[in-house]
Amino acid sequence: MRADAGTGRPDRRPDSPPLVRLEEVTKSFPGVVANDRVTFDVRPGEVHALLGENGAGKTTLVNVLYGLYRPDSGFVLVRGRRVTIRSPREAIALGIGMVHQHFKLVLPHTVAENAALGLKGTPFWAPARGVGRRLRELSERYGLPVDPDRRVWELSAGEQQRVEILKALLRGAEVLILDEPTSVLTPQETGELFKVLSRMREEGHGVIFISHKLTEVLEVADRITVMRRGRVVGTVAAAGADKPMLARMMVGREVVFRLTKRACTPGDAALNVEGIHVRNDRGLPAVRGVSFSVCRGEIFGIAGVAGNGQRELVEALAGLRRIERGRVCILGDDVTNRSPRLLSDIGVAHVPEERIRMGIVPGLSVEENLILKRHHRPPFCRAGLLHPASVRRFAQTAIEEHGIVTSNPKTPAKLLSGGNIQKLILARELSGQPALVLAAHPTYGLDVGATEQIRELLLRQREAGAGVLLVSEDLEEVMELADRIAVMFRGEITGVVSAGEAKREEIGMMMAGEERVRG
Amino acid sequence: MNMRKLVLVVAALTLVGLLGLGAEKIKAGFIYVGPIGDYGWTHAHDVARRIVDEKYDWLETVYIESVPEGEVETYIDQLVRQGCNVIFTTSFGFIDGTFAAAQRYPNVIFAHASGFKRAPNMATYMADFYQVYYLNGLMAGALTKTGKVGYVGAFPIPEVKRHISAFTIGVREVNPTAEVHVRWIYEWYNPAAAKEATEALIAEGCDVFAFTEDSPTVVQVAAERGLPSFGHYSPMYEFAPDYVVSGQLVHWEVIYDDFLVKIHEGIYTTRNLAHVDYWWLLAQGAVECAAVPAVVYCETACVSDTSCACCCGCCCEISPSMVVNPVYERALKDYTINHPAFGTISVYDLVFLRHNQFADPGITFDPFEGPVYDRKGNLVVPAGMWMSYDHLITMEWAAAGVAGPWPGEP
Amino acid sequence: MDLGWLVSTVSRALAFGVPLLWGTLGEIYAERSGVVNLGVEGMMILGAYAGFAVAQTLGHPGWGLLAAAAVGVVAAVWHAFLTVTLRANQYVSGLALTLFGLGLAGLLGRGWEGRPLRVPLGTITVPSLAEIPVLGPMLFVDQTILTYLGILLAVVLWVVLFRTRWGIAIRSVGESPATADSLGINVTVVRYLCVALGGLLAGVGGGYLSVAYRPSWTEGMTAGMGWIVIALTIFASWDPLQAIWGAFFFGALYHLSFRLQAYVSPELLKLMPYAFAILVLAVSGFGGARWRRRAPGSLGVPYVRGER
Amino acid sequence: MKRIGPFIVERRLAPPRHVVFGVSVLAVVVALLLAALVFWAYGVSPWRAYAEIGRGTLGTVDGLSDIVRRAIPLILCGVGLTLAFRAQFWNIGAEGQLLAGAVAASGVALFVPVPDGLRLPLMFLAGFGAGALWAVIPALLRVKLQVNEVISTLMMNYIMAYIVEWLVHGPWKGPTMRGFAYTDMFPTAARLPLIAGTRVHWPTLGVGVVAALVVGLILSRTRLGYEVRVVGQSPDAARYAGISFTVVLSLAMVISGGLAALAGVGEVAGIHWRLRSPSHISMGYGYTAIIVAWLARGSPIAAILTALLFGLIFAAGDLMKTTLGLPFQITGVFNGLILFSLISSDLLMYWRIRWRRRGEAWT
Repeated sequence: MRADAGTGRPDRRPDSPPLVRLEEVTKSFPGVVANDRVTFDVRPGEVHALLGENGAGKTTLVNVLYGLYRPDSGFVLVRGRRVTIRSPREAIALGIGMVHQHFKLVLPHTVAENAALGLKGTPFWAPARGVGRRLRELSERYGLPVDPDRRVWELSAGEQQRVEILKALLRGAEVLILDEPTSVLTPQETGELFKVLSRMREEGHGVIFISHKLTEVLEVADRITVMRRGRVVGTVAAAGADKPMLARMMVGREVVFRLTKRACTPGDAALNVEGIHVRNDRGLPAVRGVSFSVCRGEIFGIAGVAGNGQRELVEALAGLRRIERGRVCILGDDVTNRSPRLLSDIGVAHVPEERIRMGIVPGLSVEENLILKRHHRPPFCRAGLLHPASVRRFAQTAIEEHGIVTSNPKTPAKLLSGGNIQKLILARELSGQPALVLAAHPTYGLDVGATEQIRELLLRQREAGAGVLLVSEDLEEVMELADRIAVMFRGEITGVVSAGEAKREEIGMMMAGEERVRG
Repeated sequence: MNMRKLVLVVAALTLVGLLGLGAEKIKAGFIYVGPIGDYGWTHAHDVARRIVDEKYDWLETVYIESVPEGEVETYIDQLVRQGCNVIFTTSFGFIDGTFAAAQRYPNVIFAHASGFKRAPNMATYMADFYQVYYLNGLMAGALTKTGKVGYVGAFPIPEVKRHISAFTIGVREVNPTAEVHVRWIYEWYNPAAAKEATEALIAEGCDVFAFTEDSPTVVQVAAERGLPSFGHYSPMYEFAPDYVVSGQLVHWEVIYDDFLVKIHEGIYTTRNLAHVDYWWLLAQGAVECAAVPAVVYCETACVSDTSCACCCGCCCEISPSMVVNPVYERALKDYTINHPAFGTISVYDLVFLRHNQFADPGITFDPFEGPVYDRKGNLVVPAGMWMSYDHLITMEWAAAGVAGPWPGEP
Repeated sequence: MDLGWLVSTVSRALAFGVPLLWGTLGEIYAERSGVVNLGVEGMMILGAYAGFAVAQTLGHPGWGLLAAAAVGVVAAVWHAFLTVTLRANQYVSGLALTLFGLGLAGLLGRGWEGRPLRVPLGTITVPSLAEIPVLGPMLFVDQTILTYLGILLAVVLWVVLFRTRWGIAIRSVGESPATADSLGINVTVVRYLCVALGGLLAGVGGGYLSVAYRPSWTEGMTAGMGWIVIALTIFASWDPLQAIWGAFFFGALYHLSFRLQAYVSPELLKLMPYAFAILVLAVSGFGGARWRRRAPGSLGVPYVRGER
Repeated sequence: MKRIGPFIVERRLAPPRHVVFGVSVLAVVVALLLAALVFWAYGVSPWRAYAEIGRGTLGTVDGLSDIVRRAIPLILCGVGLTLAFRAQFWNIGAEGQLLAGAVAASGVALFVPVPDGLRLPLMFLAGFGAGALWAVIPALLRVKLQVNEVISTLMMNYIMAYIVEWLVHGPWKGPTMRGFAYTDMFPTAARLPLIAGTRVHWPTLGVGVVAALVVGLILSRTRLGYEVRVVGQSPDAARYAGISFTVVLSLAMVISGGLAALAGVGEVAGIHWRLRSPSHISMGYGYTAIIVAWLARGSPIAAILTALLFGLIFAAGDLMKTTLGLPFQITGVFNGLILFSLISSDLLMYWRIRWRRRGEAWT
């Protein structure tokens, strides 16, 4: 095992030869060049951050390194030798490990079984037992506590990430790629991860750290490479970099997220939630006794690390998930466990978290998607028959108003770009004066322009008197848009603060479940 | 004027047609419900077809196998188009289609096996086994030690019920306390079901077997356990030479021969068949009680698979039929009963005595000679009476001594 | 009720359950790797045909079973090619395989129809164990070697699936092929192998019918067993050990449909396995997510690398 | 994107209609070529075989009428299946639903006292109802208890076949059938009229064509059709839009099963005039209809054409048996081959092959 060999002095000389080097790598997909002549390397004993917005091509680049994609041109050098990496198996053999953004874990299996999967040198019989022993050794050495016999689906996101890191170490990874590792972690867990990373640095590993969060990158990295639209903007030493500089490189212009936001004039309650309990897909309690209210003309933000019950909460409020106990009132009416259709009919708009899987019907046309929620009501449907002319008229207006870029209203929705799909969903949901907007991660994965446009739209709804429930992992976004902020942790609301007096640290503690603030 | 001329021409043509039919070649089409490779009904018809085909120069035959019952008319159309002037349809289910086709093709002769609808150009024919089953029953009654005889039936239809009751009457005649246990497989041809049904009967203690099903399954399964059985339809002796006691064999060629020759000779025409109904039994030689058939046509290159198997190269000698397997001769001769009509008699002798009564053209005995009681105790045939043909072909009751399910029992 | 009933029912259940058991074990492996193969009926009938034809020609049942296995593998690899390589719809491909298999076997088997096999696979009596009262005649008499091999195989396959490296790979491919792929497991190869194993076992199951259970060739002799296998796979929760008793339970049902004819309408008894399959599925649908017998996570879904 | 020699192979997200059509035709042609191999292996010249088939089926009135007669049940079952398949509900149970229709129609024909004029309409109505009822069970099992519909519909085919067996052997056995397992003949008022000189029961044919048009309209122009498409394409979006799976799948299956059942009504009232053993009522029409619907790519109108194609294959199978002396099993082989080449061609539709442009890189 290579990890065992590297117990000598950590090698931190900046001029030591790189462990891996990607040279002039180009990779394109139909209609988009994801990587355009990208050169990137990582040396032993350093954390090299890859910074960029969503869609900048970071993940594609490391997928090339990990053998998931073949580059169209360019090549990869490992320890100075030119190699062709055809599959992850070959990448692993070359000492490259990767922790994907979406963990590659087999949920019903145990930790040890996951670790043993595809691992060279595991015993044929009872592989889990042998691997379990090695797992314990490694977790002690790197400070990654995890029980090998537990089923992965029982673990928290942080623990699952540890399993992924252990899997890579077990395979003798000298280079570890971490794709957006902190997106699922609480600030506290992030701190622990950073400790592990410095341990790895000391042991002589090279770490590629992918992120779009400036603070983290500055905190953990030795060098930072910034990517934008498939190209490398530049590589800088972390010691000499600061936030504005990185942000400029990342976005290509000065970033001023200054939304004109008038003072909040809260009206009557749009939504009242009283002590609701909801289970997740596995039947375990996910939302435990949550109560809050959202007024008309107010944006109520819910911050928190993903997987703490936000998804279940939103789905329950949209009528998609059964509420076991508690009560939900919208505009004063008890609508607990009413159907999604009834909720939509009384004015609940829902911008779902998974926009392609849930928000649109990929094979149906743009205009058909625009009437998804109201296809059963006049003017679109009378006596069971659809009315194509009204559909067309409505679609044309919506397409123009929201600037949805499509060649034709009959185009299948799946051919639209991500931003346009989200615009389509908002155009549909926000038409007809909703009383309550449930927006789950509305700007996730969108480019800056679309993000701004969508935030604008939400603010307009607030001004028009709708209550907006905004769930986002992006703390900046929540702090910027919301009038009040609640933090969810393990299915409970750990506290509610008003946006004006909120401090990052305080919210961070709440996200870790540390402190309860009455608000 | 014109009209009359037309009528005359048509009449003349019809006459020529009818005469021509008598003198010229006959092309006979056979429509089978199953594959010719089964070991029962369709196979037997096809063997018979080949025999008559070989025998007569003036006869040409074609066949179509595995015809679904609802599709028979389509195939009749095609056969007529190919020039067939005699068509045999060999399944009861073809009854409606054949009858309809007979109306549509008045110049074609039809014969339908096992049915009851006739027309001037449509006859019916059947070779029936109930006498043979009775003879087998006599032997089975003598051979059972447990007093339980097993019977695997295909479908609970009158034909099979008649056979089972005749068989049971035979069993009871020599063994008044024995029972015949019946299991149905609801298929004419399903070896797996036949096997499982036999196993079920064995598990119930049956030690002699008879059946109505188109495969030698029952014979083989019984033989594996060392139990005797009776073959059905085709000679099954070779499958278990030590265990096939006797069996029921059919000779459709006897009926086909008679029918086709009579057409050839102009006796049967498209106008006089409304009352032609072959119901041929032992006396006419259409069926036979034997483990191995008597006649083997060997000069005609292997007409029967079975004869091929036993005398390859087709240098067969004509052997007498094996009515009773010699292995069981001793046992049957040793089993004597006190018979009300014949006094003390061995079952072996009784079998031949009855056989001769059936084979006598005058037929002096019938298995269902009254008094016959069904198993519920009702008198179904009064003392001294025989059953009418209509009663025979519609009988639903079970003779006393039958045990097991009997769907449709009155 | 006397012991005789029990003895004969269990004994017959073992004999009739063998093809179900072999077929089910194979289907479990195929489905564990994420590929539904509705072509079991087709593979079994082809196996039955090939088994009979070869055993009859070469005069030894062993060759017949080998041929049955080989033919099953060929048919299954064809299914794998369509569904794994060409990513065709697994349900339709399986149905096509069944249609094709039934047709082809019937076509090729015409010459063999009805003829009994010269040298069937004999039954064995396990020495000394057969002497045990009740249990002896119940379990150790009148069975072919395939009964015991099948049970042994079930145990071996269970161990392989849950206690070896290969098992982890197979289950991972069925649950989450992307994960397995990212760790260097060749998803295509694993699926091909598992589907091929499924074909091999289904072929042997079919071969058993024509070489041992009812040593003759009959068109359509599998008579819907392939579909019972599909139901059994679910019934057994994709677990080889549970397949043992599932197969023998359905075997017992078939036997009882003849035993109980006097008391229950035979059609009712014959439709029981089918109704029972639906019933079991429905009952396991009650009781919420935790109780549900889970199908492999990506069952029926073709794997495309890098597809998002 | 892949490069093969001078070609570029690219994925496409939505194949245009002409590509779908072209690829489907290509698939059938490939299947015919494969079948030619089977003919050849059987010692029959493929040319002769196809010529005979062409002459015997398309060349005569009898042949043509036979194609249409065989196509009638396929149209009805196939059209119903397109609807179910559009909802991604894998109804493999058309065979059982067809039999359910046959049973209900026979019940009305034989045992329900109604005026003669109403008898046939009532038979169709009862048949539709029975098929719908039989088909709605798997829909509800799937929605309420997550029972895989492929399994449940498949198993229900066998169950219905045994029910028919039971009826003809037991309670419905015809008194005039001398103990054989058939019901009595239907009274004349319960028999469908035929096109003169053929065995085409035209009312059922009419119902089939109308059904195709109506289902086509349902899919494109009604709320139900819209919801069926949403449910089929994206179950999550359907849930999100508040579409009731219970209602949509039940209605789709009511129509799908009802239409399959009408095919059964047509068979017993137009061809058999009685209820008989299930394997003789349907020549596996319910299963063949799966291929019909699959080849029609979810379009009920196209299903009429594909049903006629399979009517032709059935008729050709009959012909091969009589004129070419080929065994009947060849039809099954044929159908299997077509299905195989169809599903393999699916992938083809999603790839575009074009010449490599100058300047595009080699790898």
